[in-house]
Amino acid sequence: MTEVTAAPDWSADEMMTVAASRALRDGAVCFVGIGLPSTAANLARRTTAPGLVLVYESGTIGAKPDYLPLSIGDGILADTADSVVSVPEIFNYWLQPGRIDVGFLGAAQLDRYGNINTTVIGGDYANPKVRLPGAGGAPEIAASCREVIVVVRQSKRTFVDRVDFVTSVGFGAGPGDRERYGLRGGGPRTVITDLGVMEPDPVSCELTLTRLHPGVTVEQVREATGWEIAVADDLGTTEPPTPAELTILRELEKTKGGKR
Amino acid sequence: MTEVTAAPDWSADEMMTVAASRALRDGAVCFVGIGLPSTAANLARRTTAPGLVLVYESGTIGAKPDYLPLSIGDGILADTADSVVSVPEIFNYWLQPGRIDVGFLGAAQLDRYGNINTTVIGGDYANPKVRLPGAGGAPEIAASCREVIVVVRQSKRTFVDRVDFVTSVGFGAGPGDRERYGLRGGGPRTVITDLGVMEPDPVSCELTLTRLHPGVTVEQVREATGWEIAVADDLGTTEPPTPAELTILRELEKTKGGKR
Amino acid sequence: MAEIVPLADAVSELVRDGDTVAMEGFTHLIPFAAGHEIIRQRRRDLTLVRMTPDVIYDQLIGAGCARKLVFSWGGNPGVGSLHRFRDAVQNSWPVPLEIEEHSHAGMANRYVAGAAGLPFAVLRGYTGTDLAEQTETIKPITCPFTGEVLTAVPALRPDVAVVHAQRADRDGNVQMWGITGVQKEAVLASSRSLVTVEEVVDTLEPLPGAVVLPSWVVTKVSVAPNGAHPSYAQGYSVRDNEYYQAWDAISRDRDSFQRWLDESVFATAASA
Amino acid sequence: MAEIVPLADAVSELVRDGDTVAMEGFTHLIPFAAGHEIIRQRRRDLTLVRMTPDVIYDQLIGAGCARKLVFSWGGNPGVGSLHRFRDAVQNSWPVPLEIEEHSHAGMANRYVAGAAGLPFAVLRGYTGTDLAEQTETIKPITCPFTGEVLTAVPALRPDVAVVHAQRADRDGNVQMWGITGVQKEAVLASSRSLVTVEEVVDTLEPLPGAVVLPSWVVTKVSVAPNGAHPSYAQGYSVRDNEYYQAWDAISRDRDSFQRWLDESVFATAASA
Repeated sequence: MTEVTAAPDWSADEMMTVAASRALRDGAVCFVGIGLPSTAANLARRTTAPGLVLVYESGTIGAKPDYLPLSIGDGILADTADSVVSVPEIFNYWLQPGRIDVGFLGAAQLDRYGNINTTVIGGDYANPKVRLPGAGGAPEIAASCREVIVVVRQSKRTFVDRVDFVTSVGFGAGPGDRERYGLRGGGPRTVITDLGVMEPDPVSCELTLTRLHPGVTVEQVREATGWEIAVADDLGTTEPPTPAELTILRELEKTKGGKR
Repeated sequence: MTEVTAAPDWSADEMMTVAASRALRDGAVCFVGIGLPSTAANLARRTTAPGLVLVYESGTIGAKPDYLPLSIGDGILADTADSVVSVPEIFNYWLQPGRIDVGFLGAAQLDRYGNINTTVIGGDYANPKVRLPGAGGAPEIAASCREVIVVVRQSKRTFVDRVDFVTSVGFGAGPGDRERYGLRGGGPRTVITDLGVMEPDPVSCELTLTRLHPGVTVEQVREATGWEIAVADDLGTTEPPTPAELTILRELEKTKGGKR
Repeated sequence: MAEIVPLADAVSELVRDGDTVAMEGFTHLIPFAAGHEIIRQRRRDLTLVRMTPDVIYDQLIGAGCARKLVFSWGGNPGVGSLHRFRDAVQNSWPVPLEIEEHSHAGMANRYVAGAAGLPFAVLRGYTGTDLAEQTETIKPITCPFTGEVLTAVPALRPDVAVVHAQRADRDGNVQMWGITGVQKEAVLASSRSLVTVEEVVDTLEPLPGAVVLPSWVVTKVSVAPNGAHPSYAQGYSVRDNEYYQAWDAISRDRDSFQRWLDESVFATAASA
Repeated sequence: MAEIVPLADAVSELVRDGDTVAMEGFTHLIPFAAGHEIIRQRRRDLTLVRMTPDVIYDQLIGAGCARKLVFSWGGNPGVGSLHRFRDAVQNSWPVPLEIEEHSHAGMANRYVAGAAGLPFAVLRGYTGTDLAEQTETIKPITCPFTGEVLTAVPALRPDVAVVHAQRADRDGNVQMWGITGVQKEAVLASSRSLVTVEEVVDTLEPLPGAVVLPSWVVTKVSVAPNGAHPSYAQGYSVRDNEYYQAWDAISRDRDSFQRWLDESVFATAASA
C-alpha cells in the first residue's frame, strides 16, 4: 500500500471515480447512467476491465465510445454499439429479465438501507421544497440488475437516515423487503463516495463503512453521514489511484462530449 | 356487360382471383396470406389498385414483389418492403390496433355466418378425422382488420352450415356476437368463390349470394353450399376478366417463386 | 398518406388547445423547431407527455403552454435542473402544472400499449417505491397463470405525436436512424402525428439501424432543417452542448427566460 | 460469451432428452442442419415449440424425437399438409404427440413475455374462437384501468432455442438480416441457445435491417454453411421450392419417410 502524504496529487472525486471503476469485473455487463457512472465505466474499460459491456438506457448495447459521452444518447454510443435497440426494448428485453450484471446509480439522497431519492426533497410530494428530476431508469435498474453500485459524494444532506421519497429501492426497511417486493436483482452491493466505501451488512442490510479512501478518517465519514454509521471490524483503506489510472482518467475528462 | 358464350377463355379460378383483386380499393392497406390472397393482391397492384399497401405476417410492410412469392416469407418481400419488422411487432403494432384496412383469408370450412375453420374436421379436437394446419395469423386478422375478404373454392364440403371448429370468427352465431366478443374489426365483408360473391345480410349477418360469376347459375351455388343460402333480390353478375387482367394474372402465375 | 406542409401550417392544423401532445426524441432527434412553433402559436392547456422533459419542455412550460406534464425524468442532461419546470411545480409560475410521474420503464411501456392498441401494459416495476403511491396510473395486476403480482400502467394515447427524423421521401414515408428511442411507439400510439425532417429526398436508401414509418401512419411531414437543435440529428448535426449549458443561466430567472422567449421564439418565424 | 464449436458438439451439450426446444425461423433462416443433428443424436421426449412447425418439425416428429408440440400453424407452406405431423396427431405414429395450439399472435406474445422476463403477455386475441376452450394456456384478463377483458397467454421459457443466422464474429456476436421473425425473442426467452451460422467473419459490418444478438446472450455458435436449406439465408442462398414439393411425396408414406431418414440424416454427418 502506498503511504499517503499530506497533499496527494489526486482529488477526492478522482479517488471516487477510480474506486468505482475498480468495482467493475472484466466481462461484466453494466447498465450505465450519465455522469460519474459513465466516467467510471469508461475508465474501467481502459484499465482493469477491457471486456466490460456498456449498456445505456438510450438503447445502445455494447457501446465502445472513444471519448466520454456527455449524455446517455450521444451519437458516439450508437456509432460504436454492437446493437442499437428501441427504448422499450432496452427496458423490457435487456434490463427487466435480469440480464444486466451491474447497475450504476447516483443519488440526491441515500439512506441507511441504500434506498435512493431523486424525486423531491422536503415538504410533501405535491408541494416539495426542491423538485428533483425524478425516476428515469433508476427504479427498474435498482430492481433488476444482479447488483447495484451507487456512486455519490458523501454529506449529511445526501446521506440521510430515511430518504424523503423512495424513488429506487435498496433494501427497503431492512432484511426481507426486496423479496417481499418481488425484486429479483440483488440490490446495492457497494456505495462508493469521495470518502470511502460502504457495503450492506449481510444480516441487517444496513450500509456499513468497510473502506476509507487514503487520508480520510472514520470521524470525517461520521460527520458526513446522517445516521450512526456502523464501521466494519476489518475496516480497510482503498489503494490510491495509480499514475496510470490518473493519466487515463484525466485524458478521458478532457474528451468529454467529443472535445479533443 | 359482356355476353358469355359456351366456352370462356378463362377458368373459374381465374375469375375468382380477378374478382378478389377488384375488391381491393386503391390505397388500402392489405394483410395478405399466401396463395390466392397473395395472387389477388399482387394482381390488384398491377391493375386497379397500384397504391395498394401489402403487409405480410412475416413482418414485411409495403412489400412490392416483382414476382409472385411462394411463401409469406420469400426474400423478395423483405427486399422490396418499406419496412421489415419482427413477427411480434407485425401482430402487436400493426395488426392488433386496427391499422389494417383489409384482411384476406382462405378457409377449409366456412359457415353461414362467415366463421372459418382451419383446425380440425370431423371427430373431436383430440381425435380429429382430419388435422388441418391450424390458426396461424387468421384469428387476429379476422378480429382486427377493418374488413375481411374470404377467398375460397365453393363446395358442400367447404361451405357448411356450422364449422366443426371456429378458428377465426366471422359473425359468430349471428348479430351482436362480434361486439359481445369485443372484436373491433368489421368482420367478413365479402366471400369470393369460383362461383360467385356472397355478402353478409346487414340485418341477419347471414352470407347471402349477391353476384354470380358469368355462366354460373343460382342452382350451382345452392348445390355447392351446405345450407339454404339466401339470394339477394338484386342478384348481379360479375364482369368477366378483361384481357388485360388475364394477361397480367397469367404472367404473374408464371413467375411464382421467382421463376422467369 | 402523410401530407408535406410548412411547419406553421402543420402545427396549426394538428395541435389544438387542450390537446395531449407527445414530443419524443431520446437525447437525439428532439423536435425543438416544432416545440418553438407551438409556443409561437400560443397553444394553451396542453397535457405534455415525454419521457425526458428536458430543455424542450422547460421552454414550453415556461411559456405557459402546459397544464399537465406526464413524464419520467425532468432534468437538463449533463447540466442539472430544469428551472422553468421547477418554478412551475414549486411556484405555479406562469400557471400551475399538474404532474403525472412514472419511471422510464413505465412510460416506455405505456407507449407500447398505446401503439399496440391495448388498454394497459404489464411490467416489473415500481414495487417498493413511493411513486406507486403518488401516481394513480400505477396499479397491481396478478398473473392468471402463476399468481405473481406485477405492475400495470395504462396505455398512452396522445392526440398528437411530434417527432423529428432525418428524412422523408416525397410520399411522406419517414426514415430515422441512430438512437430512435420511443418515437415509433409515440407516433403509433397517437391519433395524429407530425414529423419534422432534415430534408425530403426522392428515395429512402436503406441504412443500418434505420426505422421507417410508412406514410400511412403519419399525418403531416414538415421540412425543418436543423429542427432538432440544440439536440442533434445523426448524420446531419452534432449536439450543441454549449446551448444546454447556456440554458441553465437563461432559464434560472423569469426575466431572462422571458427575454429569450421574445427574442428567440416570438421574433422569429418557422424556417419552412 | 458464446463459444464457437462444431454443430454435433453443440447439440450434444445443449439439447437433452425431455427438453423444451424452440427452433425458430419464419420461412427464412430455418435451422434445418441443427434439426437433422438432433434427429441424428436420437433425442427423445422433446417438447418442440415453433410458430410454424413446417417441414423441419415434420422431420423431427416423424423421427420420434417429440412428445409434445407447441405451435400455431403446422403446414408445408405453399404445398399442403404435414403428413408426419398428421400421422402423429391422428394415429400416434411413431409415438403419441400431445399438442398445445395457439395463434401466431399468441405464440409471438408468449415469446415476447419470455424475452421480457414476464410470466404472461396480454393481447386482443382468441375471443369467440374454439381454441380458447381447447388450450389451457389461454385465459381472460381484466384491464385494471378500463375493466375491459382481454386475453392472457403465459410466457414461453424454452430450455434451449435453436436459430440460424447469416454470420457471427469470432467473439460469437451474431448478425441476421432479412425477415428475422421471432428469433431474437426465442433466444432471449430460452435458458440456453444455439445459433448456426453461414460463416464466421472478423467484423460484423452494419447492414440495413440487421439484428445483432450480442455474444453474451448466446450459448454456442456453430458453423453450418447452407444450414437453413431447404429454407434460405438472405444474401447466401435462395429457397429450394422443389424440396418442399418433394417433401410431400417423401413424407406421405411411413416407409419412404424412413428411407429418407436413413439416407439423408443417419447416413450423413454434420458438416462442421
